[in-house]
Amino acid sequence: MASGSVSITIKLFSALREALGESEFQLNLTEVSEAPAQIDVAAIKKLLSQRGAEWKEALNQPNLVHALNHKVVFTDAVVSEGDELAFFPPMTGG
Amino acid sequence: MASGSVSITIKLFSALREALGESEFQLNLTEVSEAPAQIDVAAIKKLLSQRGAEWKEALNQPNLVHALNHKVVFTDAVVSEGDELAFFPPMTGG
Amino acid sequence: MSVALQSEAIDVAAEYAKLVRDSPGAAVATFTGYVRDHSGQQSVTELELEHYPEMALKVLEDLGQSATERFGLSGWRIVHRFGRLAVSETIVWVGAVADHRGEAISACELMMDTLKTDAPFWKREQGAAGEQWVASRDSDSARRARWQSGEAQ
Amino acid sequence: MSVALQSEAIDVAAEYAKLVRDSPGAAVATFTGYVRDHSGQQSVTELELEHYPEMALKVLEDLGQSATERFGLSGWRIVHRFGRLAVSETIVWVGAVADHRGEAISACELMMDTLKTDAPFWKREQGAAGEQWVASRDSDSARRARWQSGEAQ
Repeated sequence: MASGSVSITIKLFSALREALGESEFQLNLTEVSEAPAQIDVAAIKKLLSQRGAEWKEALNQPNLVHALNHKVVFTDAVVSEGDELAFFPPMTGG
Repeated sequence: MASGSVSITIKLFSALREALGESEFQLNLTEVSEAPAQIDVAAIKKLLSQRGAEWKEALNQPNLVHALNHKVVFTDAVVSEGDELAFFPPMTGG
Repeated sequence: MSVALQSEAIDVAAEYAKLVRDSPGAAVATFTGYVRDHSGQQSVTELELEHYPEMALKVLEDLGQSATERFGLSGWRIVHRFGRLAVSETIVWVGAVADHRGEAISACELMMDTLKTDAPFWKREQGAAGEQWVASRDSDSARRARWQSGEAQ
Repeated sequence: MSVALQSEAIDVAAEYAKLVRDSPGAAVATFTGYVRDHSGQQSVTELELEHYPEMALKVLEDLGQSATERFGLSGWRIVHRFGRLAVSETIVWVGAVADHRGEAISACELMMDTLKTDAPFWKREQGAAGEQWVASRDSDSARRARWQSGEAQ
């Protein structure tokens, strides 16, 4: 891996997984223009939204939940090499 | 039984039963001066208190509970022929 | 929808199985009380539970009915022991079945809080310091009162 | 003091027996959730529970820990199912052991309320009208919020 490059795992669940047809993939953040230390969840959403209209719609629904390394976070959470970032609708267990 | 006489069952539980050495007995209310329709729990307490100092003390403790026919009542509840009147300390089950 | 007063230990698994078989529902809450080995600073080796059978039955049946009306239960069961109980044995078991968890859990709590202050049972503890009747607790009366004031729901 | 995520049905009697054997205490509260045969006006014939395993484990373990700290539990257990579930089957079981009933019952309620909104499970219902993802409910979020505002205790 090149110096300064950041690779993270993206996971999608429930209706999001279904709408986008993917459940898990690696994302290499050398594609992103910002310096790695400043890549936050909002930047990842923006990046993934460029994949198409259905991605843009799915990732910008108002009640989308983001979990970074298994913990729910706001969009200003900064992602680092090796992180796992998941997107999903509100949870409905129990 | 003579006309106008009223006989009720008295029950005592827990520390009261222990202090007074009785758990259940019949009480004939022809001994009471008031007309039968007006005999209330307070009158029964007064009557039983005449049985001695330990009765007076036991039946006049501030947290005494009285149950008439299996229902907690105040001292103004009127007793009738065949009723069951119980005296006991606050309940401590569960 | 029933009450049992018994001297033998409570078979929690059998009570649970019977409750959900007789009254299936989406939400089932239960509570089990066991004999403590202490009471305040005192150690306790045995408990004796005196009760007033006819009144206990009536009070607990009324309690199940009122919990049913208040929380829309589809099933409930109250089992209370009397007689001599060793430390760690079961004393009481309540179960409530409802369509939603809030109702089932609140019904369980209402039944326990009310039972403590309104059901005619009296505990006598035996321990290092001899035997003594257990005094009623202000905290129990306070918990009971919440249900009447509407503070608890 | 543990979490289980499993596809098989929950053996409520075995879970209860293990909880009280591992963590004896005076007060034990439990809650069991079962699959409803309806969802609003829709009939439901089957439920599928998708989950995020690593996160579900972490969230539920943190929840048991925080209930322990808040209510002084001596024991707790959370069992949640995933996969395909038929109507009337168990979905979730929680148990809490404490020295007093208020703590055990409140811990159970806190665990259920928090689990509903914070644990990564998603229900997909199959019924007469086809399949659909279950929408989250405002009432669940409201119940969850009570624990943070201090309204619930």
